[in-house]
Amino acid sequence: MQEIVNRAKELLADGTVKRVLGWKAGDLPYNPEPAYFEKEEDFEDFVYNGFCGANLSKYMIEASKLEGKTLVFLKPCDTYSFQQLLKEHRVDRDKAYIIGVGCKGKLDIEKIRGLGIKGIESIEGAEIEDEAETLKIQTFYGEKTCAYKDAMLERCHVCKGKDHMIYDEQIGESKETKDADRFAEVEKIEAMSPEEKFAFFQKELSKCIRCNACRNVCPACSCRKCVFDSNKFDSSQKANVDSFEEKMFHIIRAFHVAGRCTDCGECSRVCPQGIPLHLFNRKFIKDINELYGEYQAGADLEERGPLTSYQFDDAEPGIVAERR
Amino acid sequence: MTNQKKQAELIQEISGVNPLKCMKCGKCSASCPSYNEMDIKPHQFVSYVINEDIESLVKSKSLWKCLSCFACVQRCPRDVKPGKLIDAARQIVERQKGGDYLTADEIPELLDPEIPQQLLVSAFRRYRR
Amino acid sequence: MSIEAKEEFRPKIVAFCCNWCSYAGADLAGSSRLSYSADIKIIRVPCSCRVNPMFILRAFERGADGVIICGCHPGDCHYTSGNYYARRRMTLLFSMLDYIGVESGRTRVEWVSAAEGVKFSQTMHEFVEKIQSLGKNVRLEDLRCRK
Amino acid sequence: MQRIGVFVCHCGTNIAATVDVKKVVEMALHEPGVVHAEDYQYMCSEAGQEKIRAAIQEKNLSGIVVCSCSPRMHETTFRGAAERAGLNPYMVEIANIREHCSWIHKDMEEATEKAVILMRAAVAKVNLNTPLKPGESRVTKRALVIGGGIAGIQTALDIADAGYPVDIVEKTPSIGGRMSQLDKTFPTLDCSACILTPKMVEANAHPNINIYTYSEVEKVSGFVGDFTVDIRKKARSVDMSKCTGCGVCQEKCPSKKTPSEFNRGLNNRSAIYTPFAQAIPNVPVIDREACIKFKTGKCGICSKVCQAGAIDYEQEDEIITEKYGAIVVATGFDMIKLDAYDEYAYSQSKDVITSLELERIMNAAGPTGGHLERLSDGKAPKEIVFIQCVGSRCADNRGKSYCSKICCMYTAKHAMLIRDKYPDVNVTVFYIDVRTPGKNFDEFYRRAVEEYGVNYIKGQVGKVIPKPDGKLLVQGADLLDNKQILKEADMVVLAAAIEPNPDVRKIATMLTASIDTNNFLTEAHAKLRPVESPTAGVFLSGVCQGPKDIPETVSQAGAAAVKAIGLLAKDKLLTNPCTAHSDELLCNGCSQCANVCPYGAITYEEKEVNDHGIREVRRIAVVNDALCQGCGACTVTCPSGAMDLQGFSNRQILAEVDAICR
Repeated sequence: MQEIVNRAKELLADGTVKRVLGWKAGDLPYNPEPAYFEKEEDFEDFVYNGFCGANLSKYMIEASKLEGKTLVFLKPCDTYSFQQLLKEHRVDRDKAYIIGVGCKGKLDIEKIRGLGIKGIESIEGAEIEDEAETLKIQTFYGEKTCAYKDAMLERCHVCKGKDHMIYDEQIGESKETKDADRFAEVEKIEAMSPEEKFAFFQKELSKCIRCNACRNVCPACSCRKCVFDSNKFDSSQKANVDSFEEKMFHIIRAFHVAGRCTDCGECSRVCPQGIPLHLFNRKFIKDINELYGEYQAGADLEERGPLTSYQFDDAEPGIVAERR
Repeated sequence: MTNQKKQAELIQEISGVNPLKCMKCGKCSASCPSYNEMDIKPHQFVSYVINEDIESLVKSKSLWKCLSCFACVQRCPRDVKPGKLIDAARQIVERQKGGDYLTADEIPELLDPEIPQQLLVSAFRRYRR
Repeated sequence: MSIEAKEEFRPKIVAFCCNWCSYAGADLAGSSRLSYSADIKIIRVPCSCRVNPMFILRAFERGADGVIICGCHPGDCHYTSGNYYARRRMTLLFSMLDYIGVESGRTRVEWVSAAEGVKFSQTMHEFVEKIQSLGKNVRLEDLRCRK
Repeated sequence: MQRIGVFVCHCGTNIAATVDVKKVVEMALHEPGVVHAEDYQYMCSEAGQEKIRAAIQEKNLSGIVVCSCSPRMHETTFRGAAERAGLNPYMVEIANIREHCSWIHKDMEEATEKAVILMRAAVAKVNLNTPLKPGESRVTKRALVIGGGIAGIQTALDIADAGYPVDIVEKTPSIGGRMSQLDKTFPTLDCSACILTPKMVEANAHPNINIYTYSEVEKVSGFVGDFTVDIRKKARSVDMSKCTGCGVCQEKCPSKKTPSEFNRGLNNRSAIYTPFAQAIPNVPVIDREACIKFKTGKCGICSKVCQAGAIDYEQEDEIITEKYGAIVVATGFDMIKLDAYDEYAYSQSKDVITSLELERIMNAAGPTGGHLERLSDGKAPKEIVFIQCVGSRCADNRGKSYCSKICCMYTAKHAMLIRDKYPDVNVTVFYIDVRTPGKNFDEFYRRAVEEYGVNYIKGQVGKVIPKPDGKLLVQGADLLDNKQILKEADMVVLAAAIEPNPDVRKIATMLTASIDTNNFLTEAHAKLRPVESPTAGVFLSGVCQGPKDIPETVSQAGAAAVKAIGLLAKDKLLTNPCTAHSDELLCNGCSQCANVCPYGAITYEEKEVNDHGIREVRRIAVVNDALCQGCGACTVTCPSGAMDLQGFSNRQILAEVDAICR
């Protein structure tokens, strides 16, 4: 982490960048938050550890409007989002100085809690320099340990790889953390009967409180004004009355980001209700890969997205019924 | 499903070839070094598979005359690969015979260091069940 | 058994037809007096690519039991490529609806040319039968909008 | 709130027999916004239209719904009636209660119920209609033809004859194109130059035609009726106004080692050259890459020998900017490269040639003076083999998936010409299928077999093996006799596939004209609009649209010219007002809409917007009304809903959905 801080200070001092976009420590040991750093003293709060899951790409939309360059730290998976935004002209490459930072898998506090570890005071082993395989957690009830792997975010188990898609310089090593099949969960649902599927999603989605955290954090969901907030479809946001409303919201949201979603997993990470929202996006990604060929949003700047291109012999919509 | 039909489908599955893509240009037969030895000619393989007459194909001389040089595979303008079809037919025969001549464990002992690794691997790949 | 259950089920079906092929195909079905169920109501759109997933979800929300989209055959689009985009969009949307447990028979895409009055009538006939067999759309209906 | 009138037509008994029209009228009056409703025997009649006019004026209606036959039938009629009454024609909606209701249902109750729902949907829609006005744009009465082959020449001549000025832009130093390289043409065997040269001369002399040779289109902006085009006139190094075309410079030029493009590299040309003797304009260019003066600064012989003083080493590229109302693309084709077809030994033996090379060899002005001889040793061949479909009809990535269309016929021509001139030469053609649809085409092919004794063998050749003695061993198969053939040949001619000129991709991008995976330009409709590009004002002529022979090319060239003339004859263009519009406060500028627009109607502008007090410059999608055809593909691609389609807006369609599901 010190190397990152030193380099950031250097770039601030020599005027290469006007500000730094990174993470600062939160009030608890496990909730760092995205923040700007403009002066050397600001860096006291700077952190980069296992809990810095937040994808900073989306903040670059606003940062692109500011004067001067912004230094932004991007993990390998974040760079896909940045590149996708670049493709859509939402961020300005000339306004960004990208330092690709290493990542050895990010942690999910809910997973730790799920292991029955409560009353957390401090956590050791989440620092990025450690090659620690286990986390040492001080709690009110004494010291607990858990394997780093068991505390990782779902998305890190299906990691896209160690390579940064776009950067000005790189600091730190990354680790391959993929140990699961990206589409296993989707396949499980696909195998269910219609009744089971409906029950599953009704249960999950009934938890939705329409707080819009998923929408606000999503780098693809970056419309100036969401259709659910405008009068263009008579669909202005309102309190949910029944289960269909969230379904509509989440289906349309997933549809609007289909072909653009990099599968960064931020939606599921931030959902306060723990809804596995990535299951919607991944269903579309799986269908796209199977029907129109492998496609990874944000992996390049040129290729047309799967929903803005076509082949003469694409599958017919009837394939949905046939596949069942 | 008749046995013949099943075998025709199996041939397509093993070879990964869609015989319907053939436009009957005959470049395979023109390229074949064993042409004169064959009773069923390379360009005819396709119609035997389409007509599900696998029995004749399997009984033909051609089955064992094909050298697997794959000149036809390389030159076929329609990606039909007659060489792969006949190879698949051979595999069906081998599979029907059943019984492994060798198991994988026995190989190391018999291994002649002169045999190229690739040959072994491809042989296993081809004749595994 | 309630009284409602004895009533014959009359599904509500929305058909989006592109102006150049399918709407004309429906006109031909009409002028050829090829009857199909009155449960089908057609909305004219310039092209199948004009159909927004929002329209389909809204129809279900408001109590439609089935939605069918008709456009020109691939390769024949008046706007050259509209139906290709529609095809991808609808495939993905239908797949998603199926994924969340909506019966896949409630949605359909059919390519009907201006000359295919018979096909139009037959398709509508089949689709109504399918919806009849699936019964009322209870999964996706917004209860507030039911009369 | 709108003031809506509903007019229900009986259509004699066509509607009234199954739909209770009185009931529809009664129900209409309950609908929001409806202030007037009536029925009549025939709404489309004079009297019916008069009723509509009267109601609009008396009740001050702001929108009307006509419940009648299909809008495809009478929408224009009723729009006209509304307009005459002073109502905007786009405030009219039709509820189709005939084709979609009365004609297909027998039960009166059922049909009436449906008619009411269709009426409701139309009322709900018209409630959200807004008056629309067709835009107008002016037409520049000048056409541009890109490409100076037979397609481009014919199109230019036809447009020019109709009285409109035309510019031809040709990349090479002369017009003439592929046809000028041909020796004879099928199926009549007349000499290509004899029929082409007069056309070239005519184009050159035509007062309405202006030819830019050695020039390329560099930039295109604007839209139908009003294109602005930058043309780069490459430096010729010869003053066109002074040159007399005497040819002395070419004769004296010491640099004579550049392969001649015109003769397909079979012989060499000088650094200062005209591609061929009948070139138009008959003014040479200096190939600066080959010229000794440009390479070393020394030489200058051409300047010394030029009596007219036309040589100008200082000349620079010139950019000409011109406005056009219509653009015709006629970029033509080339033969595919045969590098991937090593089995035919094209790169190994000089005696394996393409059919276009054979054209040059057979031509009296060609590298061998028209004598059929082997390029390796100059000997007369006794045995010639033709191989068909080299790179055509290929499913692999070595060749092209399509049939090149012209090869069967030109091969029959070549075979016939050879047998005619050299009866002692044996000619064998290996074919997959012989495709001869066309007037007198099959007869032509049969003559090759029956009268000239050309030996046709069904079966593709597998391999051509050059032998040490200079002969070529052709290994083929006769599928009909079921035997393999080994044939010794002195010369092998490959019917290589044709492909669109590689430059066409660049041009298509500039014109936002769509292009298929084979680089052929896409037509607006495969059957009904085959010479128009989906991009308004752009027309297609010749092989750039798909493989064609000369007669087909010439007829398509004429058709493209007619379409262009039809456009240029107009003073103004009325544009369909049902176009897409982007809400600048909602637009993300993400470019997705432009990706799906088949017409290239969407561009992006950096525009200052005032979003509730926040002033900032944003990248905003802007739709060009003249180009937009109103398909709506962009509206669904737009995630924020910024893009909407006038006349079929999101809210209008949703209102219809709601009305139907009510």
